[in-house]
Amino acid sequence: MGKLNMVKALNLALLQEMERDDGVVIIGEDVGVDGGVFRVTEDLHRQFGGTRVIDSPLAEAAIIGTAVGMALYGLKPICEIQFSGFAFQCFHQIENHAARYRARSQGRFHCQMVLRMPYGGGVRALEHHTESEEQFYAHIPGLKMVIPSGPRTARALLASAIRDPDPVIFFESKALYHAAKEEVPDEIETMPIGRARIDREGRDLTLIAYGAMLRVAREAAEVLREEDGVEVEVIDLLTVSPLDRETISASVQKTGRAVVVHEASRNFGPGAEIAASIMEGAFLSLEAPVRRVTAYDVPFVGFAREWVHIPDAARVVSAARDTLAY
Amino acid sequence: MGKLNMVKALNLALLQEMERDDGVVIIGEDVGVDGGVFRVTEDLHRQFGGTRVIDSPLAEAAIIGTAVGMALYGLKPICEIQFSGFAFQCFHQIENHAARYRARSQGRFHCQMVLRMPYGGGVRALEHHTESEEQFYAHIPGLKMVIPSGPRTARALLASAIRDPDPVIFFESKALYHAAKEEVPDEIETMPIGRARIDREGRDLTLIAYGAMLRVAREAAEVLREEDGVEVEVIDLLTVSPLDRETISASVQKTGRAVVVHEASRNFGPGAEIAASIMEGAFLSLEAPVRRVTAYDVPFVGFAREWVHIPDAARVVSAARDTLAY
Amino acid sequence: MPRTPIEPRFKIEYLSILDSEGSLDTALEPDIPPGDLKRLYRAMVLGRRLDERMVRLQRQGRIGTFAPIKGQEAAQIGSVFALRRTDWMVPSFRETAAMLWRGWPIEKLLCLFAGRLEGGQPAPDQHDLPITIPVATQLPHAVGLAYAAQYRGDDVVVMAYCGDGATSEGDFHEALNFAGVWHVPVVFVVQNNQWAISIPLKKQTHSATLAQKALGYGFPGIQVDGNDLLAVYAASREAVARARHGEGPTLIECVTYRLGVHTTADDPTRYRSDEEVKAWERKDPLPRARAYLEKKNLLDDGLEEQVDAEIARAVERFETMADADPLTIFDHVFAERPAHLEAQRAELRERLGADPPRRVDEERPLPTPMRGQRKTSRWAN
Amino acid sequence: MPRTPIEPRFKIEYLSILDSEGSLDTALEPDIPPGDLKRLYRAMVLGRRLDERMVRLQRQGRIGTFAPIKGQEAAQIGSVFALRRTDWMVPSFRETAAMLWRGWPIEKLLCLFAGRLEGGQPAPDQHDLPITIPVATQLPHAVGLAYAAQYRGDDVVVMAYCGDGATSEGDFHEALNFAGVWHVPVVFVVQNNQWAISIPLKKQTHSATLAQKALGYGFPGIQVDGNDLLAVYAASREAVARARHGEGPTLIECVTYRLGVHTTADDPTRYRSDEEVKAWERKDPLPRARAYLEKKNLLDDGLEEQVDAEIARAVERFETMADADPLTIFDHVFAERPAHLEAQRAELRERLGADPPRRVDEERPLPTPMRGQRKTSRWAN
Ligand SMILES: Cc1ncc(C[n+]2csc(CCOP(=O)(O)OP(=O)(O)O)c2C)c(N)n1
Ligand SMILES: Cc1ncc(C[n+]2csc(CCOP(=O)(O)OP(=O)(O)O)c2C)c(N)n1
Ligand SMILES: [Mg+2]
Ligand SMILES: [Mg+2]
Repeated sequence: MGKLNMVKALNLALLQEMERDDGVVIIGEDVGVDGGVFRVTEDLHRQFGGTRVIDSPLAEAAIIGTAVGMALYGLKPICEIQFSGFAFQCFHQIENHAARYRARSQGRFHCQMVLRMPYGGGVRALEHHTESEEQFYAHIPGLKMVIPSGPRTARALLASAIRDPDPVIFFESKALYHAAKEEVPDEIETMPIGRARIDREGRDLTLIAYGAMLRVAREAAEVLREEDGVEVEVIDLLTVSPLDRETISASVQKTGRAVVVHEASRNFGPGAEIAASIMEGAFLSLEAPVRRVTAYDVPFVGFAREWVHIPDAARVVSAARDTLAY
Repeated sequence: MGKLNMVKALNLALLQEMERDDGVVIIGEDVGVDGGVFRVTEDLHRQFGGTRVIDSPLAEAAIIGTAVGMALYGLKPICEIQFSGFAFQCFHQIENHAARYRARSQGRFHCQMVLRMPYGGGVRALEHHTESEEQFYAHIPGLKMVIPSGPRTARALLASAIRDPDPVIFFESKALYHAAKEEVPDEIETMPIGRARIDREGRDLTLIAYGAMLRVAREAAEVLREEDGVEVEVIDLLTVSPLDRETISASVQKTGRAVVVHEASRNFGPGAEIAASIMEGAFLSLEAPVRRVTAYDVPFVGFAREWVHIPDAARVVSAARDTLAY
Repeated sequence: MPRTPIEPRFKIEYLSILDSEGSLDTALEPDIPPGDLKRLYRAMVLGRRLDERMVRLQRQGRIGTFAPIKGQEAAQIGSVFALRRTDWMVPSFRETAAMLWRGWPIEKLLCLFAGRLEGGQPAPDQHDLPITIPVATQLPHAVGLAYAAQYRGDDVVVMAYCGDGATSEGDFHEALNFAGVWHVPVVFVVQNNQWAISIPLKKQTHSATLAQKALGYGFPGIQVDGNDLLAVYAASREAVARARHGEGPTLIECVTYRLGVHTTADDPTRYRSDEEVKAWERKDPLPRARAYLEKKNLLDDGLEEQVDAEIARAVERFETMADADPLTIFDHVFAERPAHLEAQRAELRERLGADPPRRVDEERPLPTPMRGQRKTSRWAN
Repeated sequence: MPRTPIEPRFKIEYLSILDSEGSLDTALEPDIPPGDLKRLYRAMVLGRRLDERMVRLQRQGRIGTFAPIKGQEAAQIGSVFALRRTDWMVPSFRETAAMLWRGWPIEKLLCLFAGRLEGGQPAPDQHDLPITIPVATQLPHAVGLAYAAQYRGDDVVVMAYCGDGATSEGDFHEALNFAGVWHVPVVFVVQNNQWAISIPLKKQTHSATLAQKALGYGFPGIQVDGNDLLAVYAASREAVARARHGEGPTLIECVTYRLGVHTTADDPTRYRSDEEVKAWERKDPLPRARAYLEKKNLLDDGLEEQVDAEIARAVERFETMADADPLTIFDHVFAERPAHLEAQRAELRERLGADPPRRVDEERPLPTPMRGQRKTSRWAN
């Protein structure tokens, strides 16, 4: 056991899966010699060489497109898109192909591949470096969409994603990369994809969050306990799609109230599906409408104003109080 | 007044707006000499010439990207993407640029442009010719997403979209192109974007639909009236985003029950936002959870099985009955 | 203003062996065994006859939109012949003849064009990708396959097809650039049939040839007479050999012509002249190959009838093939069905129980065709 | 196998006028008036000095991630000088020097790199696009601008910048292809600085030059010594004149080098050698231009100090600039604010009322930098 930050934890998963299975290859911009702009692939190029850790030309569609070809051949490519804001360049390869090859070939082929991308705010960089685009992937049939909330879940879920026979979009919160260290076991650890985790039990209100927003939800839960004496149940989604409706519904059947927190913008965003599925799964228990605490529906705000844009604990607390007072 | 099908109605809007404003240009694959694969741009090349009705090379990203440049210069390009299934090729130009230039330049530039695309089932063609991708656009801040339901709304909304100073994604249902004729006035007609229309009044249940699903909703409403004696209110959304929450909420406050119908797949689809916003706007009136009748969450089914995949009146009726019996 | 030319300078070459007048450059004539020549010609005839049959099936509503290959038989058969069965073939959507050569059963293709998922499934031992509709998007897959083969040390060459229009897409560029950098065993066959639906080549690119596009990626490009079976084969054989021997990718531009409609939903009389089509009909690859075989005394009597009978049997098999259970739409979304699909499947099963599955073609009104679908003149004669 | 070469054959030329040893090809020397030469050199110095200052500001947390231009001053200033004010300039994200030349106030750029939306707003009469982050995506915009100018009959040339890495993107290809087909007045300036973050040119493309990529689009490409102000200007002037006279697009490859970090978040010692950097430092465009001016007796005393003072004043203006009201994030989403944004704005207003806006840099902890951001050695010395 060692205490690792999320970058190191992800790196460990990559290393161990590459040692386990020589079909696992890494491809992306600057993932090789440079070790990735966030250093998630650090040292792997040295250990496994440039044919397994491939420094690609600057072209996202070809990164995903060639990885699809590799997967069809039986390799298990892990693609890094440098920032999630640049993944629209390869969106057609994802939607037209990675997500469909199993259906198109009626099972003769499939795309066992992982698409890793840093997402969300927190690096003081320009446009396209703070967005949170999980919604786009969650809506595509044939894809799985995973967002870990810390070093340990990141490591275990990445290992599972690599072994998953279906294409997995794997979002890594930039804000979490170095935010905290956690104990991460030396031996390989996996975690089921498609399953949410109760992060904190409570009976008064359910807070649903994922990625960097888990911290925000936890903080809000603490404030609500201390200041309002309210026991909040916090769900760490971990997999956005397929959504673990069961865990969410069971919680809201108990609490009767729910608030969803995400960094994506609100309109037609992931919170809508979560809210709709709560309505479907816990209608008779609902004491108040499900509230959504999200980024605003504006294209971008500049990093100097991220702090008003991205949800913080105060906003969550206020939404929770409204929900409790409903 | 003449009776026109949707193709002719759209063609009329294009013609009249081009006559009105020489900044309006058309660009796309086969939109010129051929008049578009669905003939929506028929005859315009002959009338306005190849520099205004531009037969482009086969490259969606450059169609949208050059149109963005034209819009920045002050032209008002109307882009045709041959099928909505091929718009992911230009998704980065839409999300990274068309939707953002106003914000990025703080109002110095904006993209007055329309992106027309045929969507949905109904042409017995292969993969990527039956999908319904409105959700992807509805989630992007800075875009408007419009889907007319027949010749008259198509014509009026297209004229409005062309005059709208912001980028508008304009979906045209392939199934509606030749489905029916409607009286369409000779003189120019516009229609406000962002406003839904009560297509049929009722007090027992609200059906929300758009595009080709309006017909399905109407049919279902008729069956429910005849067989169940239920008065259904049918809302024709017309604009998916910005969503006309007010009209929807007002209706559900009255009826207490709602069913949403769309051709898009369900998971994280447009029905989720509609359902969530009903919960937000009419929570205390809701007698039953909002139900969604949608395509299934599978990548594609082949046109021979479209009929099981795309909602029909029977499915809507059955969902409505469940909702009424809740 | 004088400047220093960069050496080496570039050139692009054109290859023709058997021209439309029937003159043969015997110095270049590839040595193809008689049996193979017969198979090749038969495959071209099969491509042509099936094409015609499929257009009729489409007109009758028995299959959906379909892209005929008429005129491109030499480009397809001449190139695909250079592959081994263990090599990979990556088609676009207009390679029926090449796909048949690779072993796709006719009835499976019919099934695909009839809008049934089953038609997209290659046999377990077939190294072929299913057809790809989004133009040029299959090219990076070919490069990835070639990379993977090279990674695994397998003796495999990948041949990928696309059209002239496809060369404008970003994916074409990115795929060729990756292929150049990675130096992988891939051969790109561009069937330059002069048109991308209604867009003629000169509106597609200002480049004098498509072959010269290879210059930007640092590997060879060659232009061949795409209606000349021998030239296509000679260039393909060389490119495949180079690829197999670790000498990297090649771009082959086959100059050919789409004699028919773009698809059954297209009306080419709107955008091109009869004279143009007639001029290209004189370069038809089929009579040219036929004359070549005739001279060699390799023409079998009754070939057309044989081929037609083969097609008829396949159509029969297609027509009597049981429709797959609609519930199978949920079978290949993921390796395992998640809860929401299980629920949707249950819902559909219930629906179907109440109102059991029917053949859609029989009982449902035909949906609206794309306009032009029925008024095409070219295929009427 | 003998084949017919297609005529005309292709060649790509290389242009150098003032080399790194200081030798000047007087036959090619462009005739630049002394006043302009002084302005050009001053702009290069300003680019260099501001760069250094911005890296310091970033290190101090006063601005965010920033891409220095050190080494690319000649490529930028030599090219942009060929434009008129009424022409359009389309930058990528590493054209600070060229942007300053075009009239962007220094404080506005600082504001942009400080993560404030106001920094992206060009002046009303400025024919410049704001910087574009997604690599190569600005190139189709340039082609569209040029098309629109041509459509309107305006006497306008568009100059668009990108890097060597950008040439791999699909958008590069599609933009150049459209430009070729449309024959529009656009000049593409590729600053080939040898690296795309850690990817060297040889991993980026197997093409021997980037200039030859133009061959695939049917318009001229030329390679120039990008550290040679005179060569860059001569090639740009010619390309702009050609564009202005309806002779279509040109691709100019400026062979240059990024002497500094990719961005302030990058550590180039991880991927390239000191020797390589040193070798390129000997080709630094700045001393080369300086020596040229010196010979012509055009060097002003105290230029560096003047420039530094200008920068200092701009930094001062930047630092005292009032933060825009956070509510302005809702101002330029649409021409008119729809209901949902009105509601979100009201919510934010209420939040801010309860807890009024503060300067984020003062009161919020600095977020995690991308790794490498603080341990870069190159800029330390
Ligand atoms: C990305 C994409 N855009 C548009 C289409 C619609 N479309 C189908 S075929 C075609 C023309 C293709 O031309 P070409 O590449 O020359 O191939 P050909 O049809 O001539 O064989 C177009 C525009 C498509 N299938 N995919
Ligand atoms: C589409 C896209 N992918 C990735 C990135 C991340 N990125 C920023 S700059 C850069 C390298 C650019 O290289 P080059 O084009 O040579 O320009 P240079 O940085 O050398 O000026 C990368 C990969 C991006 N900004 N956009
Ligand atoms: Mg073609
Ligand atoms: Mg570079």
